[in-house]
Amino acid sequence: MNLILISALWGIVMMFSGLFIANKSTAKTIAVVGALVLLAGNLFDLSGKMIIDSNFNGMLQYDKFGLLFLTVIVLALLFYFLLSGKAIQEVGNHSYEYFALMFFIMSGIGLVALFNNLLILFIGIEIVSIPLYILTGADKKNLKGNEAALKYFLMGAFSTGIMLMGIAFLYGATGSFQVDKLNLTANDNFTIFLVIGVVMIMISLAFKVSAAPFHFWTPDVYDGAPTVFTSFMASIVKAAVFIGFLNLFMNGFGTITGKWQLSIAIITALTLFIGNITAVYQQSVKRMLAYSSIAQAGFMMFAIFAVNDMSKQGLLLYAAAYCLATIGIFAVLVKMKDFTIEGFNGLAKKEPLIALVVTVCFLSLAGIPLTAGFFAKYFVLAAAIKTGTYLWLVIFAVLMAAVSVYYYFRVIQAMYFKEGNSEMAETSSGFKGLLVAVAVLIILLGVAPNLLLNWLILY
Amino acid sequence: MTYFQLRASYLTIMNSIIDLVYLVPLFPLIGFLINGLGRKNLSKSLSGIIGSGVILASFIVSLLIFNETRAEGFTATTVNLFEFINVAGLNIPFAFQVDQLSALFLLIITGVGFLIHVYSTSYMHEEAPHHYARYFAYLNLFVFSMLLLVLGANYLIMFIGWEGVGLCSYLLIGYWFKNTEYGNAARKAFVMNRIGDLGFLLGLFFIIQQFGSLTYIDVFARAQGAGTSILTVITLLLFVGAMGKSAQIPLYTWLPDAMAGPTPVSALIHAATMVTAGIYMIARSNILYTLAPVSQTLVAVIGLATAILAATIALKQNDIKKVLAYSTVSQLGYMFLGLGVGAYTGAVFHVMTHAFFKALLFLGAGSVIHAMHHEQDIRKMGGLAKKLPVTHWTFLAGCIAIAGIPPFSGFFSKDEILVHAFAAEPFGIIYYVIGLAGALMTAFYMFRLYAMTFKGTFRGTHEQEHHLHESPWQMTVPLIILAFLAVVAGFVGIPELFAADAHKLEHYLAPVFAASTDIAETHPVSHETEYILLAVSITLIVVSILYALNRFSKKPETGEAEGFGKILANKWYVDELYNNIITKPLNGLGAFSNRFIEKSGIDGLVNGVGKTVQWGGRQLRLLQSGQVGNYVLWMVLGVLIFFVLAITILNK
Amino acid sequence: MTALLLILIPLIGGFTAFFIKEEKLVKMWSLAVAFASLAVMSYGLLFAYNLDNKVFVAEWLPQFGSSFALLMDGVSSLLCLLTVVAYPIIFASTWKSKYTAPNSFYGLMLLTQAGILGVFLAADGLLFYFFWELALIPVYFLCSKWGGEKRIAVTFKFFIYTFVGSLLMLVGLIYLYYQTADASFSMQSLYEVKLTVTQQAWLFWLFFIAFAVKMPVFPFHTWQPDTYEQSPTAVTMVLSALMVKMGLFAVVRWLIPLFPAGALMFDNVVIGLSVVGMVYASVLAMQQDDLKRLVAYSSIAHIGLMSAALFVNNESGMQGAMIQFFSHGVNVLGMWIVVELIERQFGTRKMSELGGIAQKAPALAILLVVVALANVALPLTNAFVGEFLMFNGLFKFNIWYAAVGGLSIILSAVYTLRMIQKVFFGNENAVTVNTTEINWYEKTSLVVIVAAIFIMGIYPKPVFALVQETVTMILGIFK
Amino acid sequence: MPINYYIFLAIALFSIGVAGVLTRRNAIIIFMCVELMLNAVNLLLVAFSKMHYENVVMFNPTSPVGTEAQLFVFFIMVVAAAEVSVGLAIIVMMYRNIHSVDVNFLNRLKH
Amino acid sequence: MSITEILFWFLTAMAVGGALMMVTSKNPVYSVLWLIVVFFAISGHYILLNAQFLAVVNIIVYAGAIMVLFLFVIMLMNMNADNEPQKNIWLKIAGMIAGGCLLLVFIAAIRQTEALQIQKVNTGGQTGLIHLLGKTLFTDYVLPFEISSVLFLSAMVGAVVLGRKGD
Repeated sequence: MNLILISALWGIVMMFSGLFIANKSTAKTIAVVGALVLLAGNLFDLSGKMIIDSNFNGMLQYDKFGLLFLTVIVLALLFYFLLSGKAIQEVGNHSYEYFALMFFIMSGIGLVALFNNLLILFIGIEIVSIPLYILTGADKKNLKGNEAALKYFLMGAFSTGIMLMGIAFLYGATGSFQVDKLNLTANDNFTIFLVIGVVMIMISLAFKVSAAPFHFWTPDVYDGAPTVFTSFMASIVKAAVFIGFLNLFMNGFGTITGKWQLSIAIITALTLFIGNITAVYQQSVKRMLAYSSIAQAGFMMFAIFAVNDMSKQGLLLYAAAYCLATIGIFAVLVKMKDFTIEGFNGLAKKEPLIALVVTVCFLSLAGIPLTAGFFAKYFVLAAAIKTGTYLWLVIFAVLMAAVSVYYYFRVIQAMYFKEGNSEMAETSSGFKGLLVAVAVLIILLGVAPNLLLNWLILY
Repeated sequence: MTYFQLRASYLTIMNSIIDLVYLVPLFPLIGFLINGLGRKNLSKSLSGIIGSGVILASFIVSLLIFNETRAEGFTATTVNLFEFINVAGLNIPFAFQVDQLSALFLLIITGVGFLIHVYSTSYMHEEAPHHYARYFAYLNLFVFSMLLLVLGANYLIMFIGWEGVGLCSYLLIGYWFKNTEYGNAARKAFVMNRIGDLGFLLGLFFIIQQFGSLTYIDVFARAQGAGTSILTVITLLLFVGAMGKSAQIPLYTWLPDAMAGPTPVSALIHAATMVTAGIYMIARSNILYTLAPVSQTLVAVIGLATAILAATIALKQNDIKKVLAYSTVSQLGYMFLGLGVGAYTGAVFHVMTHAFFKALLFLGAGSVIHAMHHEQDIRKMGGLAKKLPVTHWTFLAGCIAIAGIPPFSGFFSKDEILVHAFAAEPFGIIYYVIGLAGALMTAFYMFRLYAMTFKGTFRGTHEQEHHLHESPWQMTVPLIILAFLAVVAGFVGIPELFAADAHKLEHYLAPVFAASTDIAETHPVSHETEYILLAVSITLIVVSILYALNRFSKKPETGEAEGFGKILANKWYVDELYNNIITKPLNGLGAFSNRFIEKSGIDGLVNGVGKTVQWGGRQLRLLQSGQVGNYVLWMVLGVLIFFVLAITILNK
Repeated sequence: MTALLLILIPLIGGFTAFFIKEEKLVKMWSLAVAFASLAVMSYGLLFAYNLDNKVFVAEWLPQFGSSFALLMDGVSSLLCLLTVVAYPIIFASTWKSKYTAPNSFYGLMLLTQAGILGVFLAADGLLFYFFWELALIPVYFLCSKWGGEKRIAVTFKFFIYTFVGSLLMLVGLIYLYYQTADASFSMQSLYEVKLTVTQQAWLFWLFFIAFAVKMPVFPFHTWQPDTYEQSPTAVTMVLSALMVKMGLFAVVRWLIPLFPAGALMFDNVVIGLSVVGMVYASVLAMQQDDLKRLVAYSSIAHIGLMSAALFVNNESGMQGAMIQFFSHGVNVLGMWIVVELIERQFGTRKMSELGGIAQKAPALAILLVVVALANVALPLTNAFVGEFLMFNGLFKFNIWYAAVGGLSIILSAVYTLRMIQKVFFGNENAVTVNTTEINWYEKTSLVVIVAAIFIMGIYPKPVFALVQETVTMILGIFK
Repeated sequence: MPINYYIFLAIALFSIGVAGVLTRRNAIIIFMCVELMLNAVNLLLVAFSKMHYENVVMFNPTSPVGTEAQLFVFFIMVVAAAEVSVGLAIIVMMYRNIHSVDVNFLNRLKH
Repeated sequence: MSITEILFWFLTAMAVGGALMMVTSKNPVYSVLWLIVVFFAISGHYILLNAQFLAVVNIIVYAGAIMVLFLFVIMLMNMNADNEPQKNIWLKIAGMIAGGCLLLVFIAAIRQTEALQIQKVNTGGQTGLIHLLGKTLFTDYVLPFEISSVLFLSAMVGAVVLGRKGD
């Protein structure tokens, strides 16, 4: 609760700061402080000390998984602010407002992570989505940004409609919005409502996490949005929606896996296929990362597919690994003059440290051992294998992982093995230090994932 | 000391002589190492002395061993050196077996080998010092390998020597490595030997499977219990090995090409020792062959065919060494004929006599070539008898010996084989007739060679004539010794016909072939028949010799052969045949595999996967049309599909 | 402790090497690290070959049943020995080669060594997978950065190819993990898993493809000649002498013990492919003009025999394969050194452009001939012992496989001798007229190899003794 | 009235909304169709609320069953209002730049 | 046919007809007006379903506020039937078919369930009364109620960020 409250309040603080502080660049500092406060609040959450210690008649549920997940998200936010804060300020004239919106989104994420009522899930997702539409269109003069915002908005609203339809049918079947009181069984009188409800909610959530065939907005929006916000969307927001997805399907629909598992499996396979295969041909790193984020979503779908304890661990680790790597890469990408792969040619000679960090990030995304990405993939795949069925899906997934190596390594090849003169904006030593910290974290999680996962067991 | 004490100490020494058998191959190995490693620092004379000296040392030890084996009641002794392979219940020690057969071969190898080493010290004197040392190193290594071959107490050690001599043959044929032709010949020899070796190896695996051991004693002891068919397979596979090594049809074409090596090498390796390894091997495994009559027949037939084929080719060859080479192939064929008809002793006897007279002939040829400044074409020789008297007389002795005129050695050994062939059931008479025809041709082409070389008038250039001279003593002394041996060696095997119990060699070797002798049915030829056979063959041979001498002394053949002769001169076009049915298709297959199967096929498939993925990427991205309407349509279709799917599952 | 040290020394040494900018210094450092590994291994093998040294276990990921467990049994000590022997030789023989950014080059080389040793030592499924990949990543960078003209595409193919294989193995590994009684990745637990025949069949292929690509077995081999051709020779040495052994070793330690029924079910397929590969690769080797490609194809042929022998399910084949692990490593190393020396001196590897080197560089020629003869498995060289036993094993399994595979014996002679003749014999030409003899450390490297060739060829008993326990174990599993 | 009727009505409205989204190019109309979909959902929720209420009310006349659905509808309206404000802002922004509300007009982002 | 049924069918026809007209009208202004008709019809259903409060809110918020906003924007942009963009006819048909299929699938799925045939909804009841809803809203639903403010705040910020001219 602390986190939701603090982020909502800090959003207001940011808004008012914008009113009273003329200096644009203070925004980043205030935001970082806000992120730190959020972190503190979240840690208090974790230890059970909350400002309002209530679950609001079962609207929220404070399970350690959700709270730990929020810790990861807040940490990612901190890194994001530190690495990309400057770039956020440079998007437009409303730097304080951008930060405010992101804090609002954080409170929405808090709701999504901790909801126990479909209404909270719905409102949480809307609180996450609506500011995102705005952030996407933040660069008002940019037609691409406009286009992205419009597409995102229209499709988002459409998917909201579908989700609500699903919720309505679910209510029709059970008479409740409380996730823990759904008590779903397969032999209800209203099974048909149940099935329609589950499928529609699944589809709309799949849309939010950009799973195929509901992914179409992703490449366009990620490409069109200002690069810093793409980073935010692709990492933090996506991970957050996944936690809601998993919570709902695990706590709510966990008893009727037979009804939806095949559908999820098909979505997973399609997502992996389309994400990976389409990414192969992309020339722009930004757009390639958009497709890659679809592909990564495919892997995260395994957690939802499996709904067991492994998938919790897997998703937690995946979120950490994926957020870190994405934020790291985008932080560098923002500074690049040329977003195409050729733009990276010869970066290793000019900026060996940055190239190394980017390499580590890409290796992590590709799931190479010794990076966090490996264990992330390992756990979600293990979760899927644990179900004992659909082994073909796992095999398909690893084949697609190999495809992903193809396009991730193209950037590495460009940086290290190709001659070129990549141009990059000036970077401070602090920035580099932070990047290295990201890389170190990735490798640390890759060698000893239990640093993170032990928490799940200890608390 | 009493007599008994003396006797005891003598026996101890003698026993230890057998135990010291490892010295025999060790000396050449040491010589090889010294000459090989120190080739840059050794003077020519020193490397020559080392090279020959180590062989002499081996010869002396071999003599002592031979002496020991002659003792009455001597039984085969195994000397274990160390454990080589002991895996999976298969124990193959590095062990030597000393018995009459190996002792005899030791003598031949080290004895003839020593003479040839001495001969080489002079023959090769034009070489640069380090090449000279390299030559002796190779030669020593060869002797070492050959000794391993004959000394091994099991088939694996024999195989080690077997491949080792193949290697040395390769190295020595290609000794003048600058010449690509020679290199090709060397490769051909090695590869053809390898083909045989594969057969040999498979034979060994059959033996392991059947008998669980490769040690001669075990194998031979268990052989009598084995089925005929399995023995036939084993013996045939072993015979494939022998075909390669001993240049039998169809693997004989390497041997004439092998004449690219220095002449002493041809004498030692490609006449006296290595090529007889196949005979040694079959003689060694005689019991297996005796138990497998089908294989035996095949050995005889192949031997006979080779003998006659090679003899026909030799009729029209003009290269002095080529004639001798085909003659070797032909003589080897006789030996296999002997083995095939069960005349093991005869075959070994012929190996021995052949070693003497063929080495002699090659060395004589070497002496001629040496004198003629590396001219080998007999059409450009003639009338050398006066200029090279020692060479001439010794060469003549060799010719007579190989032609089979009594009492020269060749007569006894060849006759023994032919008589046994005649006695063989059921094709004895055919064997004999064809064999005799071969013998006639042998006499004919040998004396054609002799006449063209030594008789008539000199047909070479003036300069060559000017430089003609007799070879130095290092070359002539071995010639003389070998000529002596070629003349008298036959007396160790005087047939029953002339003197009862005079076949000393047979008595000596009897223990080796005892098991076979016990089994084989003998069809003794009556003395009368034998006399008739002898008379016929000697008469015919003498006639053909006289005809050859008469014809080629006066009117030497200097032109190119025509008609049927051309086919013979071109060796029945066998090389061309092999080229067309094996080499070319194999290369074609390789090129095809390289270009199509590998690049387009397998790699194309692998790259195709990558290309398909890229293509898929290009196509799939078109889904991303940029139109919101389309995106929503896809979404709605997705909704529909998942709906139908979910409901289908529900209704199931 | 030996086991742990073997991994730690190159690992730490490798990371340190990145910070040594001076070329000479980093070369000496790497050589020193390589020798340190050799020293540790020798000490462990000679004086401390006991349980304490062979086993090392530390906690790693306890809640997932994975620990940092190392086990140095017979076959893995043999391969570790090969690795630590090979590295000093590689460094010494390529001493004169120039690399841009030598610190990265040598650092990556040493990291590769750590990975390879880890693969040979790991006694935990997950750890094994980790090292399996750890060995691959540095090699990827080595080939892509310092390789030939087409290096990027070729190495990339190699990387993805092997990566696909290992991912499939990972799937199998995780599946297997869930079948263990105590939810553990430890080798012991994995060995004890009881699987149905269908499961074994599936898992067998998941694992085998990973190993088959690495070895490589026909038809998974096409990455190999290209990669060998394009890589810098030092890396090619690592690839062909050591990394292919990873695949073979994995078959011994992981594949067969885990899925004996699967191995029995598909033995004909594997052996068939291997035998076809032997002949096929030999035929292709005859067609090559590039020395590296020739050796590459010849290596495929030899590997084919080893992989076939591992599946024949008899002691002879198994023992032969294991001794051949070492022999092949040594021989192919020798071949590569010669190729490296030739390429460095003449700037070409095309046989058609070379010739007559033996005239001015007899030592090189002689050493090459010895190595080449070992390559054709001449008796009294190390390869003969292995090949004899392997063919014997193959023969016991099925006569025809041995007969067909035996063709490669003949073909190997054909292409090897052709190579010798084209490169070393014949007359000098414009390229080779200024041939100079190799220097003392290059000679020493080759002499060490030649010595190994003969010692093992004449007295292979210690090696047999070393691997006996592994062989007995595996054959026991089959029963 | 059987509950079926309400369900069918809601679905019909929803489907018309979907069809509208698919057939129109005017961003505002599309958005209005989405609003229609939301209203269909609202109707459905109210109908279900009533249905559940009917099922319980015989046993427990003062049961609060059904309230939650009506409140949910209330919140949907709230969210819709917020969404409309943002959505229209985006459309207006776009109109300012390109002087059109045609969704097909903008397709720089593709492939 | 009772008065409820007559009302039901009337309102249903009004809603569906209005919806269809909204979708098909070329002039955006007509579309808005037809949509308002639909909202009125739905509000009527709300009353039939005894959800009086929602009926009122629906008219005030939706038909009143939101639709006026739409109308305002349309007027602002000066849209009419002439400059209304038209889709490709095939795409239109595809869209129709997709929508129709959706409808069919839903109906086909739901029709099968027999339990629904007998389930009736009657008029009357307490649920929709404002005091009950209000009590629940401010007790059980206080969290969503409060948190909605965040939503509005962000929407407000968004409108400011996007709507302000000149930057």
